[in-house]
Amino acid sequence: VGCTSTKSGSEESTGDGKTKIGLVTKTDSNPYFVALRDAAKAEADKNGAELVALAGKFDGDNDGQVAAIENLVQQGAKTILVTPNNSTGILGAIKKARDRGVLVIALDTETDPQDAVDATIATDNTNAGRLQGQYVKAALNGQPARSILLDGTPGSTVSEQRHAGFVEAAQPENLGTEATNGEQNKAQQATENLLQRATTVNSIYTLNEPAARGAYSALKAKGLADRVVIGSIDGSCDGVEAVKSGEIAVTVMQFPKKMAEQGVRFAVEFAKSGKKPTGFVETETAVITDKPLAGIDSEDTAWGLENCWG
Amino acid sequence: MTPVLEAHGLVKRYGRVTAMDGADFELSAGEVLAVVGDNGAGKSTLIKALSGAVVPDAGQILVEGKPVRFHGPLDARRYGIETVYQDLALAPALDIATNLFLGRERRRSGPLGALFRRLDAKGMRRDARRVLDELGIDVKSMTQLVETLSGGQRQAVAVARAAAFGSRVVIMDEPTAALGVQESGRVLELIDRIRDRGLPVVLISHNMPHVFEIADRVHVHRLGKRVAVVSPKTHSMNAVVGLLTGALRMGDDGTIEEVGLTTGLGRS
Amino acid sequence: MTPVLEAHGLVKRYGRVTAMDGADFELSAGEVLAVVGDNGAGKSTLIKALSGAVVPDAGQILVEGKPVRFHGPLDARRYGIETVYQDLALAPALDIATNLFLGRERRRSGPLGALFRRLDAKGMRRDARRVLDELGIDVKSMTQLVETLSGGQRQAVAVARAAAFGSRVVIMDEPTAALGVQESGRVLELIDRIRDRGLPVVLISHNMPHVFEIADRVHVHRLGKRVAVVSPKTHSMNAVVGLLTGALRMGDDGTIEEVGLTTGLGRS
Amino acid sequence: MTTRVSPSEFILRTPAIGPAIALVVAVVVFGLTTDTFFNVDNLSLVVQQSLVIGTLALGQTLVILTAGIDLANAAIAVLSTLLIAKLTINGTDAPIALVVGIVAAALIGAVTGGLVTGLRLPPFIVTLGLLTIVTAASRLYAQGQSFPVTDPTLGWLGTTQYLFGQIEVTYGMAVMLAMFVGLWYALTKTAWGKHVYAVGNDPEAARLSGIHVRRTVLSVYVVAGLCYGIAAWQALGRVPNADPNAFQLGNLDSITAVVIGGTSLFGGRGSVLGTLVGALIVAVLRSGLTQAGIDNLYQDVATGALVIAAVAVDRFSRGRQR
Amino acid sequence: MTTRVSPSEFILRTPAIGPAIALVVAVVVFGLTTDTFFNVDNLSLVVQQSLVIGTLALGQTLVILTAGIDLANAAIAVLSTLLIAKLTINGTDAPIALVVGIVAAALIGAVTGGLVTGLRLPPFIVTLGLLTIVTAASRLYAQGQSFPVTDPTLGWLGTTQYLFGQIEVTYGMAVMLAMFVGLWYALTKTAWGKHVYAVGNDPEAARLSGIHVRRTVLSVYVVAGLCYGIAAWQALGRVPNADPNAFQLGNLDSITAVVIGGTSLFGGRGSVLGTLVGALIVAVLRSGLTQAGIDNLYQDVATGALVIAAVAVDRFSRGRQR
Ligand SMILES: Nc1ncnc2c1ncn2[C@@H]1O[C@H](COP(=O)(O)OP(=O)(O)OP(=O)(O)O)[C@@H](O)[C@H]1O
Ligand SMILES: Nc1ncnc2c1ncn2[C@@H]1O[C@H](COP(=O)(O)OP(=O)(O)OP(=O)(O)O)[C@@H](O)[C@H]1O
Ligand SMILES: OC[C@H]1O[C@](O)(CO)[C@@H](O)[C@@H]1O
Ligand SMILES: [Mg+2]
Ligand SMILES: [Mg+2]
Repeated sequence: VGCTSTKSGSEESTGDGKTKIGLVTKTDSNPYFVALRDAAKAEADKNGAELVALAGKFDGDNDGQVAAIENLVQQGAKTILVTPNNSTGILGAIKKARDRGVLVIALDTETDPQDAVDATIATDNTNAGRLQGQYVKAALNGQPARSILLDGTPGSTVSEQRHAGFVEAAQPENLGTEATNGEQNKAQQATENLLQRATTVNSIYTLNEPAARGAYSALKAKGLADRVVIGSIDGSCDGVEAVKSGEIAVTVMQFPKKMAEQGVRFAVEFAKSGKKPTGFVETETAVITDKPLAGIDSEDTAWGLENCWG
Repeated sequence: MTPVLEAHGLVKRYGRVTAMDGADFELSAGEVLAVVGDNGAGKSTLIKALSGAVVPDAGQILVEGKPVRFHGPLDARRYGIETVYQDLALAPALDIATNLFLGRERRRSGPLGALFRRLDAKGMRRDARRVLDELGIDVKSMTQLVETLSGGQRQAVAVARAAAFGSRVVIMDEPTAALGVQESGRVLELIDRIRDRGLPVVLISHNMPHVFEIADRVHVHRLGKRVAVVSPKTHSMNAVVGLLTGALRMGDDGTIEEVGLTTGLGRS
Repeated sequence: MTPVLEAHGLVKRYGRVTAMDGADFELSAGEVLAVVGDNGAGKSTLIKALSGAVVPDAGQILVEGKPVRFHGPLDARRYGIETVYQDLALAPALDIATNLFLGRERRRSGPLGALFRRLDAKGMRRDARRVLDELGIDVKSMTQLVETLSGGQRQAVAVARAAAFGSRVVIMDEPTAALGVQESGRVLELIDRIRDRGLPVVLISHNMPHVFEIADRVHVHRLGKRVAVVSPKTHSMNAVVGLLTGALRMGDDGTIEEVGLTTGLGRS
Repeated sequence: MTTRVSPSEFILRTPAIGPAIALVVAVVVFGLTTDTFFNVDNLSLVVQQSLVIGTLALGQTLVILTAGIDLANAAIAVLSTLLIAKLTINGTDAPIALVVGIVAAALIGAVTGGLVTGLRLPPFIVTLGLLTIVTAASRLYAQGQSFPVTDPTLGWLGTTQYLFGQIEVTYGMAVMLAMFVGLWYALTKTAWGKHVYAVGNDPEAARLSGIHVRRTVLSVYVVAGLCYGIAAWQALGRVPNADPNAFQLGNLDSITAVVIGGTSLFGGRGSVLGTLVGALIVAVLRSGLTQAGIDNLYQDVATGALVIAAVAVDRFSRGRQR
Repeated sequence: MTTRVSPSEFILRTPAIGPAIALVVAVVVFGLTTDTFFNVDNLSLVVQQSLVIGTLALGQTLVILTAGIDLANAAIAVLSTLLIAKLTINGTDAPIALVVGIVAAALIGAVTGGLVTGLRLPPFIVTLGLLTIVTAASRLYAQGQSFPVTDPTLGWLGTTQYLFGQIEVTYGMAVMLAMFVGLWYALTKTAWGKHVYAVGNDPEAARLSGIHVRRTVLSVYVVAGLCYGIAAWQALGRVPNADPNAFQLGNLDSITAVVIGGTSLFGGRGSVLGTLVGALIVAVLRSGLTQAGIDNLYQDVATGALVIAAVAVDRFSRGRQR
């Protein structure tokens, strides 16, 4: 999708000659994005680049992400790494940035269409959902899955892809879907509520670990924690601990550090040679559980604790 | 002739406090009626009822013989009753001219006013200056905020407002309390001029010399009700003070008697 | 004898308005000093400076000959200067007793007071009742909120407070403005009693008969400064009114002359 | 009689002067310390970034002038964006959908005003209740979706034009300017405006002066609702996507702009000019700090401190007068 | 002289009566319409659910009585939980960590009070700035982690005891009760309390009466900070995990409790008893609606409406007096 730069902006660099790289995450409250940011910082330092990390005020703050991208372009960032909240909401800002020759790479979350950015580095989120679904289904020992589904923010591709993957693999009876914005508090409330009606629930899909924590709190308060299989995605150290202690049954580990590092390396390369990466770079996944099940490749929590991201 | 404004048996209670306890009131055309009474006698409450600021618990108000119900000050104002309240009712953060014309702003003539509802700020400032000058109050600028005025200047603004707009009755609750000697004199002259225009004025005041100088009749209020109406021509200041403190009493026949003397005799 | 409280050349400007323009002031021990002047002359500003409520832009204040700087009312109060402000300075949502003792609450005796800092609510209510009774003000209960009081009742609370607590100087800014005939009389008696206790009193008032009844000396204020100090024994009400309106003028030698006459002569 | 006004009095009487000084200081500092802040298109961007909150804040100013507060304003705007987007997607003509959305916002304003004046409830509680209700309504209405907006009418306010081939302006800026001028005129040149100030300054005095206190307050909430509807339009111009999660902090952000702008939360004192400046100050801080290469969390720390400092500058510039 | 008080006057003078009526109405309605609401342990749970917000709201009441507002209170409590948890994890004795956390909260309160009184800034802006700063500080301090708390001292307030073998009580309830009694005493029986009311009711009158206005306001923010520190302790008792993302709406929730409790946002009028009742009303509404099997979003709608209704009941019960 090579687009030759017409206007200035990418020609500039900071006073001390360092390449400037912008990072725009969804929030800076989710530990996942903190890990992503820290890894990007470290990698930028290593390569003598400068990283400016911005974020929305809350998951779903499109307006905040748009302003962040605009401001980064203005200050002369040559590359912007972004975890887009919402595929439609911020595409305009991304396009404007690219029109000015800025390399834009999506991390963690795909845009829709994918070629709205130069390149994407992310987990295969559909697959991650599928892995979660397969495990949950198997863990139910032949019982049909009767699930509560905890999504992220409406209109975000991660949320849709993981959900679709889970549904495809687990074929659950859907006892209720709620948007949680990937936040613990909202997830807890949503679960508490759904539990009012969903008395036959035996499994909960969660799009990420904060949501899983919220779901667990709600189950525990109702005394249902033992009866319900919670699956999740992320692979934070806290999340792996939660698997170890049995609070959640399985988590699909992502590798945000790799996303960040790869993103920064692309940016550095672009600054040197002007070469823009394209396409989808998949970072791997790992199923973490202490109860391995037949037919599913998994790692135990010991391995998980060694490889978790923070 | 029917009174311009009258009231019968007004009652107002605040919890245990009875501020009006069956108060009567009568104002005739073209007269200056003074209302006198001790602190807390219920004078302000009475005139608040007459001007719609307070809704009485019981009793009746009549304007030119017709019963009316005031649910707010606007209702009374629609009847042309204009009031200077004891606590002045000015908006401290607004300037003098704005306060003077508050709720009665004047628009520019022409399309600017009719279409764009633009205020005639200059005209209002000019007129504000004129009425204050008439009261002999020296204020630098009509755009000075009321909260920066001296006590007397503030009172003058409130008096000027009522005087300028009253069309049937003007009520003034202690309009000269904060005013200097000269300025008080001007207010009395102003009251005189209003009477000359044919409008009746109700004047609440603790200043007996003022009352006796200007009033046609004196309504004496005590413990929430009217206890006497006297003429300054036929009664002395001392008699009025005696009535309002309760040392004297007015009989049904209009004679005044000392309260101590009537015990035991007044029966039957 | 050095004056108890004196001031020289006080200046206070508010934007374009000069409220005090080099005002002098002198209060001798044991006297009642009346301060008179037109509305807006700067009387309240003067006493606010003397009581620490306003910090003057220039000039000096001395207490018993010693220069002082008041940064707030508390500083003045520490010198025993107690003030009734024209706008009363009461907290409307608090009750009478609380307002009377505000900033000077009394604790219970014994450990309850010393350790738990418990207020002597009953005692304060009792004393509040006593001082208000002294002023002849009829209020049902000391727990009535000040905002529900009549204008005169409110003023009485402020007066009672200053009278009860002044220990060196008591300043009263129009303390009888809202009071009835009897109640005003009581306040004058009260001022008399304070003088008998040896405390000097500063009385601001527009009521000339009151001033002439009680004052030992009269400070005449005009256009932001003191223009004369006269004795009610030697000067008439008319002279004082003439001075404060500017119709008369006091020469350096203490003689009073008509302003029109002096033009051209007063030079050199 | 002419009324000349001295400089110091001007400062005292013009509530927007203090914040304007703070704004100028901030702009100059960022201009000098970063290479990019003074770029024409950056300055334009800062203005664009302030449009939605600024428009919300204009409505909020009216409410606060009456000694009220509106915690539901951003939620109302969000519901309005959803209405507009969903109607358009379902085939309604975009201009009609737009009008429906804006009128709906004004209607919710009328409900707020009705509760505040009719039942004499504190605005804080009424609008807090409405915040919860309207947010829930948005979520119910959106059914877990967000709605992309493609129609040019709906995105029109975000359209960029170049003035003199250089200065990037959007129609949104023009609309904001027009609203500001209109409200400034209404507040300072008409009786309605005087009544708004009087009602907020001393409701009892206003009542005794014969002002229709309730009617005035009600009208304020309706006009404020209109502003929120237009803010919704502005939002679609900025982000062509109606999302029930958007602008969760818009209420506090708009109040911030109002208060930084020198309007008193106790009512009766303030100006829409101040609010405009206040909204710009916040956008300038965000943008300038980014230009200075400061990370988000440290930006938060700095923004917090600078917001306090901006108001301190204001107080200081008038404090001398006391 | 004895002062007898008529029933109607009692209602007028006791700001907590209206909310108390609303509370009783809510409890009775839920008790009658659901099977489970009146269970002893459900009632106990409702109280437990109100502890954190209730404790925050006690501090908030003090601030609001002085005509201030504290938007940073919950953020301060969260920072305090993080401090306590991280210190303990790093080996500090739990009681010492606890004291450090609570003192830190009081110190931030002192900073708030210092800015409000020293620079005469509006509390809204000061605490809004601090909200941003403190939240960012928490996130920086936590580095994306949350910290589980296991030490019994830290969780002590959540410990359950049974009274009469039936009624579930926690030490947290006792602490809350003690704080309430202490503050009630300080506000109504000491000079400090009178000064707090006076300063909020009419700061100029308070100043002229010789009250140390600044000192009083400063002390209020410090005491409020202490409350927030204790709220942090309560929070650890409820959820043994210090999380930088917790209680994001705690500021608005606590203000809601205060306002429902009949305290005026304009200062000088209100009571801690009202606040306690206000906090309970919110918890009762949430719990009752859940017991009634109402979905989250519909619950939001209902809560919003009921909060408004609760205040309307209050106004109505005293409105007659006008
Ligand atoms: N809102 C209220 N609540 C309780 N009591 C009230 C209220 N308003 C007035 N009162 C009481 O009613 C009585 C009459 O008050 P009012 O103001 O009418 O007296 P007044 O004759 O005007 O006295 P003054 O000469 O001092 O102005 C007083 O005792 C006062 O305390
Ligand atoms: N804060 C202020 N800002 C501007 N002008 C002020 C302020 N305070 C007082 N003034 C002006 O200063 C002048 C003197 O006011 P002051 O209150 O001292 O008069 P006064 O002699 O007490 O009058 P009165 O007899 O009416 O009470 C007045 O013209 C007033 O408008
Ligand atoms: O809320 C959704 C977000 O949450 C994460 O799973 C991290 O917790 C991200 O991968 C995703 O973008
Ligand atoms: Mg009266
Ligand atoms: Mg005065």
